[in-house]
Amino acid sequence: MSDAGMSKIVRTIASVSFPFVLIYGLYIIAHGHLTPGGGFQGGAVVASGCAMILIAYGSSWILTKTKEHHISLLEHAGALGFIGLAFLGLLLGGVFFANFIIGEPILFGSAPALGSTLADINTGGVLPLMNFAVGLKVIAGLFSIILVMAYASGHKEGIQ
Amino acid sequence: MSKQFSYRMILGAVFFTIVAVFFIFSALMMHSFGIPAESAMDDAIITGAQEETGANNAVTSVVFDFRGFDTLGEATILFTAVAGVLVLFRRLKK
Amino acid sequence: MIYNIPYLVVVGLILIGLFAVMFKRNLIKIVIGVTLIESGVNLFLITLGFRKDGVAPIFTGLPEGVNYPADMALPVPQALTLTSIVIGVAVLALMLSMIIHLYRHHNTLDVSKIRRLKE
Amino acid sequence: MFTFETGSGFWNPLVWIIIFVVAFLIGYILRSFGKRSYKEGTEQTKSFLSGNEEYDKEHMQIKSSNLYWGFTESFSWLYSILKKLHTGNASDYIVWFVVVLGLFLLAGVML
Amino acid sequence: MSILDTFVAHAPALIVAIPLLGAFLVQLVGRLHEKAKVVFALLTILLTNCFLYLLTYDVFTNGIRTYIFGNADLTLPVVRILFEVDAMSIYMALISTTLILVAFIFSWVYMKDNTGLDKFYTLMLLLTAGMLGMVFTGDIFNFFVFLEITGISSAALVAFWVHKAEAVEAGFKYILISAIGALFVLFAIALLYGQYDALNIAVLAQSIQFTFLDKIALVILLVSLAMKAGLFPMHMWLPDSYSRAPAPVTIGLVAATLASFYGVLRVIFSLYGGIYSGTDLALLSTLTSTKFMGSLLIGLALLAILVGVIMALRQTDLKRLIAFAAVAEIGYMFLGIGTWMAAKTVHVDPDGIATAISILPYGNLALQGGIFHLFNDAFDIGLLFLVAGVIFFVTKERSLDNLSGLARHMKATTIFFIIGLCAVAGLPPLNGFASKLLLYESTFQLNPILGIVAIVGSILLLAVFVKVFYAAFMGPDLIKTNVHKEPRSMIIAMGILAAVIIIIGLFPDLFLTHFVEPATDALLNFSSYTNAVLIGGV
Repeated sequence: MSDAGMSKIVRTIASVSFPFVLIYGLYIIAHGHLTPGGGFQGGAVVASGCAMILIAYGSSWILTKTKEHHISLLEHAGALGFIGLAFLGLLLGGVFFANFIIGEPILFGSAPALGSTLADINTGGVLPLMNFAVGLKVIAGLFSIILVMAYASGHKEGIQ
Repeated sequence: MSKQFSYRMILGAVFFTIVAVFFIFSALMMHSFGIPAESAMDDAIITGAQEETGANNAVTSVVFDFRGFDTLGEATILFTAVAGVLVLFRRLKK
Repeated sequence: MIYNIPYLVVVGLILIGLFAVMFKRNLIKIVIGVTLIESGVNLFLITLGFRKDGVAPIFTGLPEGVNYPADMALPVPQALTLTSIVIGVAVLALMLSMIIHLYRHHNTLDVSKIRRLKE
Repeated sequence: MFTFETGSGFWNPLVWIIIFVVAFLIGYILRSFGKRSYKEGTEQTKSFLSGNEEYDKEHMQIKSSNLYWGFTESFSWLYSILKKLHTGNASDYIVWFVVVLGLFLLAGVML
Repeated sequence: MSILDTFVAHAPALIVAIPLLGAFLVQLVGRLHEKAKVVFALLTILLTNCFLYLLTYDVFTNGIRTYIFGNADLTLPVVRILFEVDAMSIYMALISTTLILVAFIFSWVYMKDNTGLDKFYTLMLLLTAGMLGMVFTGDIFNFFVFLEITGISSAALVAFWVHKAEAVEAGFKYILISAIGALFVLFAIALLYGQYDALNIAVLAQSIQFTFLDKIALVILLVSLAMKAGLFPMHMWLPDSYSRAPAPVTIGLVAATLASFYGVLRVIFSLYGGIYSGTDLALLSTLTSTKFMGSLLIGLALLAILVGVIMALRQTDLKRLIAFAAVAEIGYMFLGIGTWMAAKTVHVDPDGIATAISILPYGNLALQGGIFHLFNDAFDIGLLFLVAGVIFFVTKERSLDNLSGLARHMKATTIFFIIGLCAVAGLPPLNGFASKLLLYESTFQLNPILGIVAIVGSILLLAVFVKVFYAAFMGPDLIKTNVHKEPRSMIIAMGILAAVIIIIGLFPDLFLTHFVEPATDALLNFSSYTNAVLIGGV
C-alpha cells in the first residue's frame, strides 16, 4: 500500500460504497438486541469501511482531515460510556452492571412479550445503550489501530 | 526451515507428537457433536433472557447482561491494544 | 465417531498452528500460527454450542413450533467466542506492531536471527 | 509474637539479633586489645604484595565477570549445556512449553 | 446498613472497576497539566488501596465474600459472573496493589523524560486492574479475560522503550508466550465447559469427575499458567522481559507473574480441589496421577532453583541477574506446591487393603512455606529491581563490569541493597529466612535431597548477590561523571518495600498466623469455597 493512495477508480468506488457500509454497520449496532449482531460486529463493519477509505486515499490524506487523538477521544468516549453505564447500574440499580432501565417508562424500558415476537426496538434496557457505547469504541479503536499501523509502515517517525 | 536437524527439532518433534496424540484422543472422547452433554446453564439463560433483560437476542443478553463484566474486560482489551499500539508508534522526542 | 469430526478439525487447526509457531522461522508465519491456534479454539467454542436441528437463540420472528430451550443453540459459547475474537484482534495488532519495530531494528524477519537476549 | 514453630524446630528473630549483638561485642572487645601505636601515612598502613609494587586503585578492582572465575571455570561443562539451553530464540520457548506439556500429559493423564 | 457496609458490599467490584475507570480517564486528565496524570493515577491506586483495606478487614473477620454482577434473579445454576474473594485472593491483592503503588511512586522521577507518559499510566492501571481481576474472580472465563488484559498491557509496557531493539524483542517474546499460554488456557476452559456446561469455578469444582478430558484440561491449565509464572524450562522469557522493561514496569511484571502463580494455586486447590484436597477413599485411583504430577513439579522446581542461581552467577547485566534469581525464587514456590501434592499417603492395613488417605502434616507446612515465600519473593525481588533501576537511572549503565564504587555516592541505595540481598538470600534476621526455613524443614521430611538442594540454592543466591555488592558498590570510584544523588521519590519507594521486609522479618509469627495461615486455609478448605457460591449468598 503506497501512502499516496490508490487510483481514481478505487477512490470513487470507495467513496460511493462507504455510506452504505456505514449505514449497514450502524443498523447492526442499533438492532443488536433484536437480530444477530451487536456493538462489536457492527463496529467491525464500520471500521472495515473506514479501512477501505484509508486504503483508497492513503493514511497521510486521512491525517490531514482528522487527527489521531480525535479518534482516540471517541474511543475514550465509548469506553467511558460503557463503564459509566455499569457504574450507573451500581448507583441506580444497586449492583454493578444492573439493568436499571428495564421496566422503567423511558426509552428502551419496555419488556417484550415472552416467546416469539416481532422486532420492537423499544426494549432491552441498557443493552442498546451498551451496544452503542461498544460500537463507538470498536469503530474508533480498530480505526485508530489501522490508521497508526498504516502510517507507521510508511514513515519512520512516530505519530502524534 | 533449517536443513540440519538440531536437538530442539528432535525434542520438539517427539513431544509435539505426544501432545498431538493426546489431543486427538481427547477430540475422540468428546461428547457427540450437536448433542451437548449438559445444558442446564444455557437453558436457564434462554428461558430467562427475554424476561430478565428485555432483549430478544439471547446472545446479546449474555454478552451485555449475564456476562457483562466479560464484555467490559473485552472492551478493555481492545482499549489496551490501542494504547499499546499508540505507545509503540509514539513520537520519541518531546 | 462420525460426529467427532468437527472436534478433530479443531485439534488439527490447533496442532497446525502450534507446529507453525514451533518450527517456522518467519515471524509473520509464527503470528499466523498463533491466529490458527486462536481460530481452532474459537471453532471449538462454537462447536460446543451447536445443537442438532437447533435455531439461533433469537426470539425475533421465531418460527412457530420451535420449543425453546430444547431446540435452540447454546448462547453462551457464542458470547465467549465473540470475546475471544476481539482478544485475538488485540493480540494480533500488538504483535504486528512489534514485528514492524523488530524489522526496523534487525532488518530481518528470521526469528533465529533476532536473539540479542540470550544466555 | 516472635517465635514460630515449624514442627521440628522454631525460629525467633530476637534470639538471632541478641546473638548478633553479642558477636559484635566480642569483636569490639578483641579489637580494643589491638595496638594503637601505628602511624598513618607510613609503610605500616601499606599492603604487602610479596615485595611487588602496589597497583593503582583502578586496576585493583576485579571485574564482575571475573569474580567467580574458579567456579565458572570448573563448571564450564555445565555452563556450556546451560548456554545451549538459553538460545534466545522465541520459537524455542514454545518448544519447551510443548515439551513440558507432553511430560505432564504423560505423568498426569496416562497414569 | 451504614455507608461503610455498602462500601464493603460493593468493594470487590469497585476494586477492579476503579483502576479501569482511572485507565479510561487518565489520558483525558493528562491534557490538563504535565503532572496531572501521575497524580491522578496515584490517587486512583490509593483509592483502590483504601477499598482493599476495607475488604481485607471484612474478609478476615467474616470469611468469604461473593459479589454477583447484574441483578441476580435466576438462582441456580450460577449463570452470572461472580467474584469470590477469600483470604488467598486478599493476600495476593495486597501484594499486587502494594507493588503497583511502589511502582507508581518510583516512576514519578524515573519516567519523567519519556514521551507517551499518559499511555504508560493507562497501561499500568490496566495491568493493575487485570491482576486484581485475576485474583478476585470466581469465574474461569473471566479469569482468562483478565489474564489477557494483564498479558497484553504488560507486553506493551515491556516494549515501552521502542528505540531499543532488545526491548522490542523482549516485548515480542512476552506477548508470544502470553498469547499461546492464554489460548491454551481458553482451550482447557472450553474442554471443561463442554462437559459440565458451567464456567463458575465453584460449580465446576463440584461436578468435576476427573475423567480423561478433565485430566487433559488440568494439565493444560497447569502448564500454561506455570509458563506464565516462569517455571523452569519455560522460564526463558522471564529474564528477557524483566531485564529490558523500565524499572516500574518490572515491579508490575513481578506482580503479574505472581498472579499467574495464583492461577496455578486456584486450579490445583479450588478447581480440582475435590481431587487434591479430598481424603476420600474413592480418590484412590487418582492418587498415582496426582503424586506423579507432584513429583514432576518438584523436579522442575529443583531444576529451576539450580539453573536460576547458576545462570545468575555468570550474568553481568544487573537486571538480568536479578531476573534469574527470581527464577530460582519461583522454583521455591513451586517446590512448596509440589511437596504438598506428593505428601499424600495411603494407609494400608495388614491385608494390603487401603484404609485411609491422608495428607501428611509436612505437606501443609510446605504449602505454607510456599505461600509465605510468594510474599517474600515479591517484596525482595521488587526491592532489588528498584535498586537496579536507581543504578540505571543514575549511571545509565547496565553492565556490572562498568560499575564500581557506587556506595560512595548513594548511601541510601546501598543500605536498601544490603537489606534486599539478605532477604532474598534467606539470611536469618529477615523475612526470606522464615519462609525458606519452613520449606527446608518440610521438604527435608519428604526427601532429604530436596532440602539440601534448596539450601544449596540459597547459599548460591547469597554468593550471587555478594558478587553484585562487591562489583557495583565497593571498590574505587570509577564513574566520575554524571553520578548524582538518587531522587527522593525513589528512596520513598524503596523505603516502603524495605520497611515491609524488616517488619515481617522481625515479626514472622504475627504475619504467619494472621495472613499466611488464613490464606493457606482458604486454599485447603475446598468445601467452604464451593459452598460460599452454591449454598450461601447465591
